[in-house]
Amino acid sequence: MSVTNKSPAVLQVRDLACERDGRRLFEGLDFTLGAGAAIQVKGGNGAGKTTLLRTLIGSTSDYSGEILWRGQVFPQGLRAMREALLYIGHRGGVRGGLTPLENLTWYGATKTSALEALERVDLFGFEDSLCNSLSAGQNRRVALARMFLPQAPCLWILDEPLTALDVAGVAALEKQMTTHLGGGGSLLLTSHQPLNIMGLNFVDLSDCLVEESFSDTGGEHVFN
Amino acid sequence: MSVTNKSPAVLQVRDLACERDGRRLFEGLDFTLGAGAAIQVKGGNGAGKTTLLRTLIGSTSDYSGEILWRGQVFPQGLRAMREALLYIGHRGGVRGGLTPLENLTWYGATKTSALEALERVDLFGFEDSLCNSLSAGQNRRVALARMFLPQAPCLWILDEPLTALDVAGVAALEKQMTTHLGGGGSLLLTSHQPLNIMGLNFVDLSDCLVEESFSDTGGEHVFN
Amino acid sequence: MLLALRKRADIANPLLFFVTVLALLPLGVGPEPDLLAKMAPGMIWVMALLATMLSQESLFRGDFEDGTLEQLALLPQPLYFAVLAKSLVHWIATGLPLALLSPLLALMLNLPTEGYFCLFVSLFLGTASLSLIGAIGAALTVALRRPGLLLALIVMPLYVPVLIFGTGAVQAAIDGYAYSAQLAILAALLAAAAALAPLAAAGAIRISLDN
Amino acid sequence: MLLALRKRADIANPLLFFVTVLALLPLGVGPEPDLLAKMAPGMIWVMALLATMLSQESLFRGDFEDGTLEQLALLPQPLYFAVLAKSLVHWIATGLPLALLSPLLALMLNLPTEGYFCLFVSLFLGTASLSLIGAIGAALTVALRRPGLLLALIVMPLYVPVLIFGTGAVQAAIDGYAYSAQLAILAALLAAAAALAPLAAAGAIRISLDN
Amino acid sequence: MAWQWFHRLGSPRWFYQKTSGWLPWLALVSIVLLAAGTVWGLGFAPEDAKQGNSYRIIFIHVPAAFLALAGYYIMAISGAIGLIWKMKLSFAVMRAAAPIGAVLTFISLFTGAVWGKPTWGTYWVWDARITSMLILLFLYIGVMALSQAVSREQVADKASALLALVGTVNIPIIYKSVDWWFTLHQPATIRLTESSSIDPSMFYPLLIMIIGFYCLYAWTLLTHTRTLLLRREIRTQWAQQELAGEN
Amino acid sequence: MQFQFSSFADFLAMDGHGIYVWISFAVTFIALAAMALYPRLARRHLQRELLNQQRIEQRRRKVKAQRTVVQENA
Ligand code: HEM
Ligand SMILES: Nc1ncnc2c1ncn2[C@@H]1O[C@H](COP(=O)(O)OP(=O)(O)OP(=O)(O)O)[C@@H](O)[C@H]1O
Ligand SMILES: Nc1ncnc2c1ncn2[C@@H]1O[C@H](COP(=O)(O)OP(=O)(O)OP(=O)(O)O)[C@@H](O)[C@H]1O
Ligand SMILES: [Mg+2]
Ligand SMILES: [Mg+2]
Repeated sequence: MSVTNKSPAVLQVRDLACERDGRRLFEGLDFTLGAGAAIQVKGGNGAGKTTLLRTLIGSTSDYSGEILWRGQVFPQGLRAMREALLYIGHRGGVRGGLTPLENLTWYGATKTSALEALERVDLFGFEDSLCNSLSAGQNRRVALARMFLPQAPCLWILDEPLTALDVAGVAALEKQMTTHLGGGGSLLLTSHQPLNIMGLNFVDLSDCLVEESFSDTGGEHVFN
Repeated sequence: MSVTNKSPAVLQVRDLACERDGRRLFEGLDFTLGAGAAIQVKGGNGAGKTTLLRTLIGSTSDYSGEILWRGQVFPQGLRAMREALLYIGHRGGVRGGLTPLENLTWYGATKTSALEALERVDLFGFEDSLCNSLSAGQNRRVALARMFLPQAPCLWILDEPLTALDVAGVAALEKQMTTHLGGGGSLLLTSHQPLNIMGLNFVDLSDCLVEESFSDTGGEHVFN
Repeated sequence: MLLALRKRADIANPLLFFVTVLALLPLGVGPEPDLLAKMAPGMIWVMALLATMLSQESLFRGDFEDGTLEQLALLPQPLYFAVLAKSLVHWIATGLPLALLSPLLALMLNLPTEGYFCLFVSLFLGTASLSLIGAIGAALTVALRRPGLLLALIVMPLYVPVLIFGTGAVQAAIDGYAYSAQLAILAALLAAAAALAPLAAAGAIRISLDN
Repeated sequence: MLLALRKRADIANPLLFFVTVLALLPLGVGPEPDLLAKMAPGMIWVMALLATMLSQESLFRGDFEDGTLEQLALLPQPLYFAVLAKSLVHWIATGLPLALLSPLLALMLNLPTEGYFCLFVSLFLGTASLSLIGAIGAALTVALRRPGLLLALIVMPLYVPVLIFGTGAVQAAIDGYAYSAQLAILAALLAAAAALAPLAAAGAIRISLDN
Repeated sequence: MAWQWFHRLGSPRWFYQKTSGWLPWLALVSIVLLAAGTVWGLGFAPEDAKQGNSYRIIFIHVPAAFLALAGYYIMAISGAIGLIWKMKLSFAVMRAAAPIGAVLTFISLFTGAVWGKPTWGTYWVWDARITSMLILLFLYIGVMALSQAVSREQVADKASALLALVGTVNIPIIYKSVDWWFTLHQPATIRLTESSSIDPSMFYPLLIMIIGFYCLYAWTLLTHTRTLLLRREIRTQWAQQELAGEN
Repeated sequence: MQFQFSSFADFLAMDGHGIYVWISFAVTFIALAAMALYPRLARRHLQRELLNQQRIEQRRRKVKAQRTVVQENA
């Protein structure tokens, strides 16, 4: 129940509950994400993972409970958190009418750093083709290339980043995530595949469905 | 080189080559898919898996080489093959404005069989919500429910069916695929995840890129 | 295919569009009844054309985006009938209500009463052709990311004959001439469009899908 | 944001649409120069309105579908400026060329020469307001699957004041009266729209995204 | 034998190399004809009794109008050949014909409009011929816009060929209906002078100009097609050699 | 056949119709010339593009070679 202050809490969630269409997706959700820590949100299809992430980034204000960014409650803390946020959702935020290079510069990258990031996601040689004509996995890689830019924000929230990626892509991503965590960044992601990241913690949404049993599911998780 | 006639060849591919944007994706591709056989097409992102599948179902006529359906060359054989085809691509063919039930009946299913199929992909209780408001994995499940309809066609061509599915969903799918194969059906799919299906064969597109070395990559693969 | 009809909004929207734009016209042109009456057939027709075209943009778009169009193209049955059915539904949702509403609009724009019946029949026949012809344009532009006004550019010239004979018929009726010839031509155009347009549109869909 | 300008087709299309529809009008109404001249200001304005509205449908749609709109909304900067920039680009791509082209159209429709300058200025000011106002509608309908005519319904009534003062100015100019009052009102409308419309559109975007 | 020829014609490389020889001659002939026709028409043909000197515009107006129409059929036919026999070359011809046709249509519209001022007192009248010409321009532009909007070349080819074909069906209908629409509303107060009544002294320069325009059209179509072919075959050896060999 | 105008000024004026005739001819020939010259420009552009492409290709090959060397060393 008490936060071990090894590292400062970055994002805290207290007694969060969401419902959609009158159906409770999860409730009594408590966890704390520290600097340098990673959490994988688990749960079957339709468990509410995407809903949770979208709630955390402030895209939905349709929840009960508290979300805190560095101790500041939402929505006051929202602005500060957005400045430190990198969110990549189901839809990658890649414009089909632009080239990968243009897509990255649209996100504020300089040309050299964008080229370097593209090279690191193995899109060298495709930087000038339209994203429309790239394959599903290549498009995903363009979206994920934002993680490879220098000065990436400190909180990464990723919704199923591994979709459509091949084995080499997954490995490269895991490596980059580990680097990010090592540099004091935080990571919150969903995935149906197991991830090979040191010190990964789990939040399972199926534990937070207090429909039949009314017992609390065991206090607060703190991940540092 | 000679086809072992344990079971009749259903789909044959001879010396197939595709290029996009002037880049050779693969060439000299040879394989035979028999009844009751399954092939997983492998290859990294952008290797040309989707392109291969779309060529096989006749959506693109932009290839060189031969494709045969039960011994009949394309495009003559195309019509017959379409009658026996179930194709589910990256985009699932699920209408967001309809409910899962309506989606399935649109594909010609009766109401009872559609309900049963939906139950088997664990969408019981969602049959009357709009697909727009379902989660990514649930939408995928609606698309895949077509595999659970009675009188499913005999050739299944699936492009990354496992995307967005949770572990239970993958297991259910594998079981259904095995049943299908046991009934004499054929299966051609792509996936970046390993699949647990008896007697699965592989075609690797990265072997078929004869760019540096001009050697043939080793005769014909026959999968029965 | 008839699921499109489920949405009542789809029917009401073109109608409302039609009425709003026609209501704007007097605002733009000025309220003189004579002037309005002279313009009426032409204006009603041009607006019918715009309403058809605008609503047609999304004819195949949704199906394309969720992959159902691809599935349709994979069916062993020819695409011809699917397109024909889609156009029919589109007409029932757009052109037919416009035709039914036309007397009211004619009233609003001071059209002489002789023109009412002819306006109705010509719209009835003409909008069906428009739906069919427009399907070609919709099929050609379905895979584009920003079809916007390109569809208009493609389809407008193809609409011209229908427009000319449609307004011609109404004008003749107002002036007291026989107008059966024009209506017959409209019917002939419709027959030709029903035979050929779905064919062209089906071809266009296959081309659009092959990217 | 100015990447939108990269595509030349995006600029050419509204222009072409403008010209095409205006070419259809005489086909519908008949070629008499006097009649055409009387309708001209109203018609040009109504068409400007339609062209703006139609091209606006895709203003946020592409961004919404590929998720960039969501990313924009996540930026710490207020959405206001993004919307303002988008509207500006849209106006440069649509309204401005229309205004520049207006003398040619006026010529084709036999508008008296006194009206040319006023037509140009009023279109110049008015289309900018239209772009800004339309952004609200586009933002509201972005999450819908078939916005088509719904957008028209939402936006049309908001366009009415611009239309009235725009055509009023041109009419006054043709009739030889002073038209600076109308132009001043148009300018005032533009100022108000620039201040308020992006605000409303930004709110609408957040609502649309929160589904 | 015939088939072999047909297929060889479909080969871009063969076409490219075959046509290189014709180009200078075509260019020469068209320049000579156009220069002769222009000088004759502007300076030496007699003045028209009714229209005065403004009629001299006919020497460019009519040839341009002829070719604008003919160009559309050339475009549509080559598009159809491309669709049926899947010939790369004829798609290239179609794509090349669209802008050329649009320019010729524009010329005929522009010269017609300018001619209208002295003869009819106005630049623009919604006359049947003029209107149908305007719509022809839109058809051309539609084909061009569509082919530019589609990103993959093969798809763009087929899509614009289909549109061109559909447009062909429509052209006669438009022509007829516009004609008919005009005469219905008001009697034709403006008559284009009949070409049969034209005096030989005006007819010969006109004929020279028409032939000159045809030659120029052929030459332009060839050069545009050749450039398009080079662009498409840029990855092949022969195209790179051709490109390098220039200048 | 003879020259129809008494002076060059007359030739230019053409009884007041000169402006129409000359504008028509000028616009026509400008348009035709642009149309005729366009392929030349396009070709020049293509040549430049080709050179660029070849340069990129070379760079790509170099990077690939470097990478395989690194992999073999590792
Ligand atoms: C924008 C205005 C105009 C357009 C678009 C236009 C269009 C055309 C077209 C398409 C043709 C060729 C018809 C055919 O192939 O049979 C033509 C021929 C002709 N035009 Fe025009 N025209 C215009 C204005 C004028 C004017 C103002 C005059 C002179 C009073 C004129 C005189 C002629 C003549 C004499 C011919 C030759 C007729 C023949 O040989 O059949 N045109 N025009
Ligand atoms: N329409 C197109 N135009 C141009 N190039 C294309 C087009 N479609 C595909 N390509 C190219 O073909 C290559 C193969 O694409 P494809 O979608 O077949 O890959 P894939 O093997 O399915 O990859 P993934 O695992 O990412 O789905 C890509 O590099 C892409 O750039
Ligand atoms: N806009 C909405 N309207 C109504 N219900 C919704 C809406 N969005 C989501 N839901 C419901 O909320 C549930 C959770 O959806 P969510 O997308 O969060 O699932 P998920 O855990 O991300 O699943 P997946 O693993 O498939 O991505 C779903 O059952 C869905 O029906
Ligand atoms: Mg999800
Ligand atoms: Mg793929």
